Amino acid sequence: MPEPLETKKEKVSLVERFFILWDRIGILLAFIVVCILFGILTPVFFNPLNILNVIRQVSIIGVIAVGMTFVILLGGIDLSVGSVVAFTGIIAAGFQVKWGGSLFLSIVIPLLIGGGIGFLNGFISTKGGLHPFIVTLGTMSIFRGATLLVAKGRPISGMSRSFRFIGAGMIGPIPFPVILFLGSVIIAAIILRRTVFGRYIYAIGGNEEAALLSGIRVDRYKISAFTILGFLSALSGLILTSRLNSGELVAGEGYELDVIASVVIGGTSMMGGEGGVYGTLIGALLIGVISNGLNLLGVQPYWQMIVRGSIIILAVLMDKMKRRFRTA
Amino acid sequence: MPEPLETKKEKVSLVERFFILWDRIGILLAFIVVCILFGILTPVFFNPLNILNVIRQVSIIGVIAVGMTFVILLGGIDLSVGSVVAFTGIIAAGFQVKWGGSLFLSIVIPLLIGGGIGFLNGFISTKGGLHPFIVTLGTMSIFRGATLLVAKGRPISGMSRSFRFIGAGMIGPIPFPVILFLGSVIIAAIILRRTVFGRYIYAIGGNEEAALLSGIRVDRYKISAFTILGFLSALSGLILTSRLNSGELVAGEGYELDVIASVVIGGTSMMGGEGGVYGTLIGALLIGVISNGLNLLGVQPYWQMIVRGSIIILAVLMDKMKRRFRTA
Amino acid sequence: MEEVILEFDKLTKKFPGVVALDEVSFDIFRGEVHALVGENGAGKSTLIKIVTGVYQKTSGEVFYQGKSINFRSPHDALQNGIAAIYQEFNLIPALTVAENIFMGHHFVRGKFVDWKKMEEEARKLLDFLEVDIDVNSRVRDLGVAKKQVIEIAKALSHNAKVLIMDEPTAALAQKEIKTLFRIIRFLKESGVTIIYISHRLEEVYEICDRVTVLRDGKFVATKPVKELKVEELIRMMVGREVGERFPRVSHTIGEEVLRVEGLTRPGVLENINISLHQREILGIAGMVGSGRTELLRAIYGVDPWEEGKIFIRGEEVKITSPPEAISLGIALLPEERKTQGLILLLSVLDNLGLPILPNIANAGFIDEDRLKQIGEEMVEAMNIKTPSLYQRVMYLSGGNQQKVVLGKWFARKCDIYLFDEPTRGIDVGAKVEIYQLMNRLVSEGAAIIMVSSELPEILAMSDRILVMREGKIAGEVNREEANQELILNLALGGKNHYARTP
Amino acid sequence: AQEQLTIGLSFPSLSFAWFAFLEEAVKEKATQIGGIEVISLEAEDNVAKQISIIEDMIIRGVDGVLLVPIEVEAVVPAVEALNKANIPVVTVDRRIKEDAPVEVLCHVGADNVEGGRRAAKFIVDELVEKYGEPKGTVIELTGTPGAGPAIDRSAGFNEIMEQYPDITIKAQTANFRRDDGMKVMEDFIMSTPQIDAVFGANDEMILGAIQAIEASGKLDVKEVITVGFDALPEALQLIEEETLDATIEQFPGRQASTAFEILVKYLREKVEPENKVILIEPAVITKDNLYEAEKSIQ
Ligand SMILES: Nc1ncnc2c1ncn2[C@@H]1O[C@H](COP(=O)(O)OP(=O)(O)OP(=O)(O)O)[C@@H](O)[C@H]1O
Ligand SMILES: Nc1ncnc2c1ncn2[C@@H]1O[C@H](COP(=O)(O)OP(=O)(O)OP(=O)(O)O)[C@@H](O)[C@H]1O
Ligand SMILES: [Mg+2]
Ligand SMILES: [Mg+2]
Repeated sequence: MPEPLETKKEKVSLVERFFILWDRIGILLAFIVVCILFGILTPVFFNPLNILNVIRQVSIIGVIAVGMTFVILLGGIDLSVGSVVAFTGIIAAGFQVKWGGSLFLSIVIPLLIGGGIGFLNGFISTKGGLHPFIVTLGTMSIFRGATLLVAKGRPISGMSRSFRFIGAGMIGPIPFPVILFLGSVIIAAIILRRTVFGRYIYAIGGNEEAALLSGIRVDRYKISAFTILGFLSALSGLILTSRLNSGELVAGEGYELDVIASVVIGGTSMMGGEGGVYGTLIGALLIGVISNGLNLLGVQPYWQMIVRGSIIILAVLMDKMKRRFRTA
Repeated sequence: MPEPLETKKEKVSLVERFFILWDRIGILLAFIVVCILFGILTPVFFNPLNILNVIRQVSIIGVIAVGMTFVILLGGIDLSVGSVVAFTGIIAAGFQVKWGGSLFLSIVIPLLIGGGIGFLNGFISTKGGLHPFIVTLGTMSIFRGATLLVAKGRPISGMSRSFRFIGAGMIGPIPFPVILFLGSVIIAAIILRRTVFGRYIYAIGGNEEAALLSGIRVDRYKISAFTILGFLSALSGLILTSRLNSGELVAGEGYELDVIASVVIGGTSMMGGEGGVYGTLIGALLIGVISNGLNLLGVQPYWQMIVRGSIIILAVLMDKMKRRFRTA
Repeated sequence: MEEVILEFDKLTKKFPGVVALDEVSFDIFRGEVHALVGENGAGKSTLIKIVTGVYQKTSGEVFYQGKSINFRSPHDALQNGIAAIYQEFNLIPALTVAENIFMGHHFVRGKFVDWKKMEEEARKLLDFLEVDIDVNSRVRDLGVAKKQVIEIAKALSHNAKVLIMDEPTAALAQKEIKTLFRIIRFLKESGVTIIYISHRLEEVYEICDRVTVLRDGKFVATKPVKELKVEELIRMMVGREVGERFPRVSHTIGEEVLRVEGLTRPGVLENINISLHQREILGIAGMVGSGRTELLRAIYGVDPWEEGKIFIRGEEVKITSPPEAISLGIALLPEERKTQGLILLLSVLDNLGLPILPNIANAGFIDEDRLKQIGEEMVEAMNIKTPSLYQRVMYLSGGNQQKVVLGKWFARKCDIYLFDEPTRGIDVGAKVEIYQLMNRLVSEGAAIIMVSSELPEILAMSDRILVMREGKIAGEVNREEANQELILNLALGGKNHYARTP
Repeated sequence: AQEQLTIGLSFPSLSFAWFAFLEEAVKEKATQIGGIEVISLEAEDNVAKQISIIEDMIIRGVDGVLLVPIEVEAVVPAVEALNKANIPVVTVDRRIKEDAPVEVLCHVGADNVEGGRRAAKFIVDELVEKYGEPKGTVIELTGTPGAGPAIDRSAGFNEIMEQYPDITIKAQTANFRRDDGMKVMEDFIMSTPQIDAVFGANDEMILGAIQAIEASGKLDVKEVITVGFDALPEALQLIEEETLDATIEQFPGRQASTAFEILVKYLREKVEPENKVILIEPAVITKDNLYEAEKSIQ
């Protein structure tokens, strides 16, 4: 999406800026409404502690969703993220506990592996001409199996104090995962909006053939996007493993749906070419807030599922409505 | 996909027919190779009993995949199928066991509900202008919750003899679910290839705007496709409930992935407009055969995951390769 | 007294930031061929899309056969006997020609599609249009011209009372246009009303009875064609005097920059030899499907070819992808703007910047000011009508979109430009500007290959003309000796030019 | 008047009936005692989600937490947080890792490893009865790979079985699901000529397997030794009908209500439990001792 905010470079008032943002991040309105509702129903919701709490909870999915934004903008998809979380988590735990690795190794190696798996996904799907759905369905299964194999079917626990900082540490009052998450959102936003790489992601997602004819090395960018996603999935794996103080075998199962949902709720088109990472931030927060709010309210499990599903649909509908009113 | 088979209407020899089929159903070659491999590794694989066994196992996913073919051909997607399976299964079981319903009611009402949920998915996504991914993500959650609510957290078991025929009955040597599955494949194939409805599905999936400008009432067809899918998901729910002799709460969890995979492996494009239901048949069989073969071989669970993922990727790659050779 | 079939009364259509139609009032008689002309972005396509229910009007009225209408969808319009050929293709690439022609009203027997009947009828229609297209081939395998013919057949298949044609000839060559006109006359005889939009004013004079001029969304005038001189018509459209239609400046040809030797792609291209020099415009003429597009794509590395050699500035090169071609200083302007030329979702600025981004970036970061400056220059130079640089190109009029595709490559300096139908859909005034830009490129040392189906353009702008036929170079004509007959003769080869060697 | 209490109950998933019983037992107990609001939240079998739920409970300010951990180790950070917030926690069914540096008021549970052992012993005894010696082919349907109970039950089961070299174990996962249990069993029936016994690491899987056996026309359910786990009403019903031979009962209701009582007592009367760990012995339920089962069909 073109970014009127930055590119116009004319002075815009704060109010205007807000409205531009509002427009760009469609779901914002719905998000605010949901928050206000929860705030009314259960005052503790707006407690700063709770707010940090929610963002921290969201960060595990959120970090991956940032990477998924790149891939979906390209018109792709990645189902293997959950398996990458588990696999890199186990590797990190392994280096921490079993293979006597240093803090450095148990962070760097999982990140490299994550990036490597992402690269593989991108490489097979572009060079083999396969839809990433199939390729990542395959790697999803492969790396879930690999996780169990490496761990010999048992979780690996007992991380070092320093490693635990990644998921459980605080910088001042702010949990470290929150910093990682928001940091990756900001970096991704800058990449998408200000760099050639980012612009080409939009171009390829918008019309691959035209992008190719314009001289863009489409394959290279696609592979890069998958690599970024793999890397961020590994980062999420580190956060999770560190938070749980344990490399879990079932970690990340079903994450792909939550992650893709965050991106799509945030307004990025499944067809590619449209959207952005701020939307993803709101999308991920919305999902997190719904579940947090319902927990605070003590809504019964069955009803939680029903309410959650309904809020998601209503929220995106509201976004659409708003747009309709505006253009009318 | 245009159907040279039908349209040419000249006499074609059996051999030619086979090659045409081969070409249309790309994955066929890979499927045959996988089957032969398993046949060599474990002779019992080609036992007619085992073959019927596999098809029967596949039929639960397969029936849904037939419906999903319509939706994916339109460029849509449906994540709620698993929840529909569970919900309609519980309703059927409820009518069988608790609410003293007749065989008739416990079949017809779930089918109507399934169709209704499908209609709802289609209606909200077309009229609300929302991507079906989000809408069905919502209904997936809603009807999973509704299932638990209706069943109060317990499976409902103890079906009548006649109801059990749906999933466990035999007609001659052929299990009834197999007949339902293959029957729905054939009907769907006829609809897709020979009726106006089917042709419009391809047209809309191929270029929605063009279809609209050609005077096709796009929304109507989209809603119908979702309704068909909902109906077939309910049929699958009936088969499963009948086979298990129990309405299960976790029934259908994760089915969406297997179902979509069957369709996509079968060569239907995620972008819509290209593919067909025979491909889906092969895709579903391939997935079923892999798991059956690995079980027969007694491959360990961890390795199964790794091998299954690899075979899926290799199979679709092989399909691509074959096409490359042919056009070269 | 003529009977009015369609009447527009203060018809207004507003898009965010744009008034596309501003209280337009005029009427159309039953059985006439009514031309609708105006600059790019004047509102022609918008007007017809309101008639067919694609857009909803903002205010005003449309009367059809005396009744006020407000169709909600093209379906309604078709039901009421109004069919249209839209400016952009609306075909389903994966389906066959026959199916595309009868899309939306398949023949059925009982519950099932009657393929045989449909193919037969499709074949009849195509015969009527005098083209040889296999009704069972898929639309995606066809070139632009054939697609255009399919669109025409599709519109004819409805037996409509009112047939609207938005630039039906933009992609057609002489021969097909002749056939089209014959058909239009035939339809007119049988009482069909035709609304005809075109930027080729000769056509308006040849086929139309009355002409309505729009400018900036406003009605200018409706006149019988006979009472209107071309100069006057152009002045009404553009609002000013347009100088020479083909402003050519002569330039001294330099050394050879591109040589193609024996390029062959079985069934498509056969033994092509080309030599292109600095400061030269090489025109390529030919009939539909003669392989001109394929030739440009082969040079650019999009499609693979089997035999032959390509030399750039004397050195043999192997180009296997567009990025490689670009790094060698070659640019291609593809023939289909919507699918090959533009990223519709992106803004005008982003599209214009696409090929040049790496050149104006520091460490990967885009120099936004520089980009904006280039964008403004291009919009100015090409006279692109857009509310802002940040408007998505999907909301521009067809002609303005084409200008963006052109601007994309004008913005980036290349040595060799391959232009495939560069002025497709561009209005008279803007064409002149584009020719001037081409002149400037050439005078700065570039070389251009221009494929065009518009013979006057080829004749006026080229230094040399190659004529292609059935994938071969049928002949080369010098600028001095070139004329319509000679080129047509070469292109047709004296026999049925559609016959393709199997 | 009694102090009004809010107690949080966090457990893995409501999609499994076993937990539904557990939840029900807690709620019954709560009404029985009176003045207590129970907030029960399921974690959809997702460890990270369970931690989030406990965090949310802390924020909401519950007085005590009844916790059924999804995983022994991974839930430790959440318990740490509870300790920090001074909220007492009682673990039920599954124990958190023993040397973890956290305070748990009490653990009430059964031992999955022991349950696995007992199932194995039962099968061995039956095989001996059948053949006169411990031999034969036994199918083990294991739970979701990597899940805690799956690991423990299989570990206990195999610990015993390893002692008998003449018993062949063929294991495959059926993900704790009935449909997978049926499917995997169907494949075993194809590949394995002689099947003497089947152990399902939960009742769902064994119930599915029984459907497969019944439909096969090759094996007789009454002949094959079948053992499940969890003592669901359906399983008990089948034991009654002699289709299923045994299931392992871990008394979810007793566990839950005991744990709940301990927690409430501590909160209301500041009474610490006498034992930090209360283990309820898993029982092998067969037709002979059906009455021992909690949900037995009276
Ligand atoms: N969907 C839309 N949204 C916003 N603006 C639009 C839209 N469609 C057209 N416009 C604007 O309306 C004006 C009229 O466009 P229209 O397509 O009718 O022009 P035209 O006369 O057909 O031009 P051309 O000769 O280039 O095809 C243009 O300025 C165009 O940018
Ligand atoms: N992908 C393809 N598969 C099969 N045939 C093709 C394919 N692309 C083009 N052709 C055929 O190759 C021939 C050359 O087409 P091309 O588009 O190059 O012609 P052209 O001279 O540019 O004419 P125009 O663009 O005006 O149609 C045409 O007959 C076309 O149908
Ligand atoms: Mg137009
Ligand atoms: Mg061409």
